[in-house]
Amino acid sequence: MKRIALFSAMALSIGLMGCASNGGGMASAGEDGSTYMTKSFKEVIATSFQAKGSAGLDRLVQTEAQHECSKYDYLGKPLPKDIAARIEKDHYSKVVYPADGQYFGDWKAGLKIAEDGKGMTWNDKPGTPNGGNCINCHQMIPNNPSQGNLGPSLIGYGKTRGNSEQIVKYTWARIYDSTSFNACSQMPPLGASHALTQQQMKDIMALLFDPNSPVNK
Amino acid sequence: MAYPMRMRANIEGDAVVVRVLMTHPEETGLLKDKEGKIIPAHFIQTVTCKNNDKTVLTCDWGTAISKNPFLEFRFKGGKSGDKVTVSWIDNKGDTSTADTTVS
Amino acid sequence: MNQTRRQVMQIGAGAAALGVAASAGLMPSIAQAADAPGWNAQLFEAKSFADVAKIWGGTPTESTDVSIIGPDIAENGAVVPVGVKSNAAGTTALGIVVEKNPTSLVAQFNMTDVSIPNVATRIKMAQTSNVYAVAKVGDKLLFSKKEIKVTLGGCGG
Amino acid sequence: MKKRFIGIAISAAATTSFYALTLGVGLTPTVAHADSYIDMLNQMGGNPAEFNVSAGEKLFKEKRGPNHKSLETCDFGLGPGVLKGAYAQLPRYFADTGKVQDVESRLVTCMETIQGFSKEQIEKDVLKDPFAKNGGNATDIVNLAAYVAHQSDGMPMEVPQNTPQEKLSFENGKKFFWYRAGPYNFSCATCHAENDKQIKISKLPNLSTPDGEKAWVAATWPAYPDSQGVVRTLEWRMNDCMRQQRIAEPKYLSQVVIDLETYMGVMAKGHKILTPSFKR
Repeated sequence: MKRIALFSAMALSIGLMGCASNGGGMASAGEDGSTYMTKSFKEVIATSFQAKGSAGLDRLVQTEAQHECSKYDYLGKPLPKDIAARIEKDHYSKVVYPADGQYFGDWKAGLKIAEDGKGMTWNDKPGTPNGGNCINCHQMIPNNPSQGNLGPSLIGYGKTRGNSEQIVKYTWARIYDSTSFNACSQMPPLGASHALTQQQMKDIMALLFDPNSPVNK
Repeated sequence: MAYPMRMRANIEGDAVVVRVLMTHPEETGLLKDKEGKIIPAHFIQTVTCKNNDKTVLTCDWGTAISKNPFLEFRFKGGKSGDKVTVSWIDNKGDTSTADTTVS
Repeated sequence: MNQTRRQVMQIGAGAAALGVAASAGLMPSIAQAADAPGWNAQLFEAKSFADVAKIWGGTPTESTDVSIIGPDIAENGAVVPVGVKSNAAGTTALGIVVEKNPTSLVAQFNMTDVSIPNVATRIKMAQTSNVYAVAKVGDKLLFSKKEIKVTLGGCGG
Repeated sequence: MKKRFIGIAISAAATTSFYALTLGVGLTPTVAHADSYIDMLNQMGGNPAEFNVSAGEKLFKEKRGPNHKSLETCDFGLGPGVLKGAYAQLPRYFADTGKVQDVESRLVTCMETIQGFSKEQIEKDVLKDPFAKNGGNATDIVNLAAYVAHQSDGMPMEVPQNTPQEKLSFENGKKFFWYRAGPYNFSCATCHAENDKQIKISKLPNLSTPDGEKAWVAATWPAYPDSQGVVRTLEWRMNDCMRQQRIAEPKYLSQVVIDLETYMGVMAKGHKILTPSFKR
């Protein structure tokens, strides 16, 4: 991910120290010596929000990955390799694969999920299925002008990659928690966050791999 | 119900260009409200545009004019100080009229 | 407008329009109240450019004398800016027609001897469609068309 | 409201029109995005939010509250009653409140100090439900903000960075810009840190640097987003971004929103204000 330091002068004077290796939540983050989680910034976060709908105040509490990525992005520096590797390993170890070994559902259902941008906001009803938000950021369907480009194009995904066990499991893990491969991935961890059910993930997998899916046409 | 309008009429070359912004819900009659009840159609049907007492343009509109309608039109023979008047009638018989001076 | 005039209109143009709509087997959804004098309900119930043209009484011919401008892609079908213009001498009316709207005619602009056939407005589009600028010139209907894609922008959430 | 009925470009040349601009410039985008749609609406003019500016002016000049006073002596940073250019320099630090305030926050201050509204009354009438429903009627505070902002229309954005408080507001805004949180792992930067990015068809401003693509978007609020059918302020934009970020709701006039406005205002430095503008 390419990020540009805003005002490099501001970032210069900052002394970095080692970071909390576990948890990394708001409470402990300020004590790591960085000028990111200052007392005043923590206060801004602590006083500015209110819970609404399903979106509670706990949603402001950062995971270790979120904290480290935010901090280094703000500083305009790359995340140190050792921290990145530790985060990725940790997340990868927590990926849950389908117990029945079945990775593919219905690509037609997957298409609907991919096009659906709803889910987990404070005005979405809890209990209703969430969307996958896929085409918000990825091109998936040929000749649809309204697809995003924050993520890479997925057009022809299965056709160009085949369906070896390795690529199938990798793809599942990517959707489940992209942080497993890139500590500061911009992609939401759709499985780990329980945004999508296993069945919904299988439907999206079918959309990506099925030769009859528009992705591979 | 009040339906304010905003208008401007400017001489551009040999034409008077009039730009009118109206307030109107422009309901198509095809949409439902939160309770699932059809929102009745409510839209402007005719617009009459005059320069002093002379009609310069009339419009017939259906339901596909956007909410808070905008109209830009032009006519010849106007001069600075003329009074341009725009008035409309909607399908419920409501009306609104506004005028402005050509500058 | 006062009640009396409203009632008069109801049994005038409105009632006539209702009759037309009913005989055509259409839901008179937009013609049930008091239509404004001169407003042609039948025209605004037409479901295609061809039907609109039939009521106008002419065979449409594509012409470079007529032009239409609008965005290639509209991020919101509820508000689409469109301008129509005719360079043909003797243009008596301009029309905006959206082929794939539930009813096709959006607006008709009736010219006088001092009008310049060059108008702009904002229209609603139900979906991606050809949009026609039509000019009535004598007994001819000249048009040009432009496809405007309607697609929802934003996150959709 | 004084001048602009039609968009930025048109007012520049009397003979130019919607046609000349659009036909002249050519409207075939090489990349499939919809900026030309918004540009066309802005060029065409006739923004429905102009009615909100008028409504805001009426409210602003009306004697209201226990003190039966108008807001005409309200100080938006350039002295009591000076509106021209004031919005271009908001948010800014105000010594009397000891806070960095945006236009709505300052309006609330003046409603308290000048008009004599009680905190409870303001909580109930202003803070509790500041954002109109989609397609509804804008609230008083938003109409007032639209009016005050419009008095800086056409002027360059100059959000000040003179006091320690203003600098801190910028810095905390920048920090929050990069702050990832929530189940989707999103920060503002997820969508707004690179050029040439879009969500579906909608172009995204790059707010990570003043040189970023459309980093000046703060200069286009308050605006009339077609998808909303009602005038909206930057406070609303921050609120709705955080909704889609899947985090908790920022309180109205909260520090995080004001800090982000300061950050975005500085990103827009020098950019000519266009308000009310059209948005998607």
